[in-house]
Amino acid sequence: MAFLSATPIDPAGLVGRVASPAFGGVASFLGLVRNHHGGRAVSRLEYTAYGPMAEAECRRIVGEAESRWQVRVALEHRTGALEIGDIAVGVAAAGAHRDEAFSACRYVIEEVKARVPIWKKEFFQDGDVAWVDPTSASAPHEAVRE
Amino acid sequence: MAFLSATPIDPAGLVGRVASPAFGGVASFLGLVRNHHGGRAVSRLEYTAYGPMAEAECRRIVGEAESRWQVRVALEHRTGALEIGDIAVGVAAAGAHRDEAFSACRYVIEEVKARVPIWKKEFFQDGDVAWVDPTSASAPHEAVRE
Amino acid sequence: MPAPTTQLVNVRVLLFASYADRLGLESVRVALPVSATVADALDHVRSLPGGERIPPRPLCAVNLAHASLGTRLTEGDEVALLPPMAGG
Amino acid sequence: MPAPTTQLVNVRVLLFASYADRLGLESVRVALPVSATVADALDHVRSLPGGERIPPRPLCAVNLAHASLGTRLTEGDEVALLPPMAGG
Repeated sequence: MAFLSATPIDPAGLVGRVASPAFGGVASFLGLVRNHHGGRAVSRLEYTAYGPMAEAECRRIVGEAESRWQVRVALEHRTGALEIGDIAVGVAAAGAHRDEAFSACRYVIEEVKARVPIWKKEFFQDGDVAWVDPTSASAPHEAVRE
Repeated sequence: MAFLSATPIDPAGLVGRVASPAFGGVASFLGLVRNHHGGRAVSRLEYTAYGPMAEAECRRIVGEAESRWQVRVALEHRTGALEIGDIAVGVAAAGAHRDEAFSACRYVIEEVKARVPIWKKEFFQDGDVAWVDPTSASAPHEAVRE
Repeated sequence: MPAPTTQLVNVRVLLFASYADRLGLESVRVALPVSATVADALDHVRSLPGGERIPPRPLCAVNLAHASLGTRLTEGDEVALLPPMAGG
Repeated sequence: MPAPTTQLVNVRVLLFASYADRLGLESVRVALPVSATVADALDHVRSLPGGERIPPRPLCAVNLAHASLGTRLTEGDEVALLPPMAGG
């Protein structure tokens, strides 16, 4: 199962992959492309990944969640060009109890953001293009053309 | 908008009701009918509600979440007869940040369980029928026919 | 027509799920003295046949909102006795 | 055929996103002394034109897993210099 997807993410498909008659709760998270960032209007964006490592890291993260909690996890992250409102990432975690489902879902999205080598180039409505740097509070973007 | 539904809950519909270009994250929770409870096999169940109060209480809970966090919340709870795997309750919370989305989603499902007057009658595979009493740890069910 | 002057408040008490099963009742009309509380309505229900099977301190609601046993009742109130909830 | 005896380890260093833009490079082959570490591969990249614009302690990976600057490199390793991640 690939974790990176060049085609739209189907939330119902994610839930369907983890739901089972033994599990009572499914917690999920969808990250959507926002129309603004740092107070500026965003028109679209592009995700680029270090593909083989991103796949490996996603697999490790899902494995960690599934061994730490009694859950089944599905994870998908988009690559390529996305429009406002598109789903950039989807996580679904099914568990016998909602506490486990929520904990696992949250764990996976946090680890994805921290560990999976994916980068985001934002195209602003004013014409600027910039790589997003979540670690830089003062200057959230680095202009692509400097 | 009614919070109680006698017809199947559509998770994509819940997400669609809260998603917006201003919100980057949607956390959601689906409660599914499990095939077991207290170690016994469940074949189906029925939800009954104090309808007008359940609607009012759901509205209050959603309002609380939407004033406590910068989120938009959708909530739906099934009534009537459900089969194993059916969605009993669905919550979706969209927020500018995932922390708020997760917090609001979790708040709503916890408050629904604690405050909304809905009761569940479980039909076991062995023929027993019982009202679920989540407050009774030792005897999780009260037999309907005593 | 002006509201009748009365020393009683008339309320309706609703029962649900296991409580309704225990009493074989879903709704009871009760006339209580003025300044009566939810606890008084509960006492009445618990005095009915099977009523001892309602716990002494159930969850209660008045007019579609959770209420304590000490809540004062007024004419026309809808009181509800709520078994442990099991939604979600 | 036995592996050739050599005093060098040959590794490939990958650059991504803003780092690739800064150097105008996505991949560099580097021959390093035996017992070289990720830090040595990084030093080489930072000595290239534009390389001073790679921070002194970037996130690094070796063979598709996160690695520290002190990780020892062996023949054929794939090293990656990773800008701050922005998935999700």
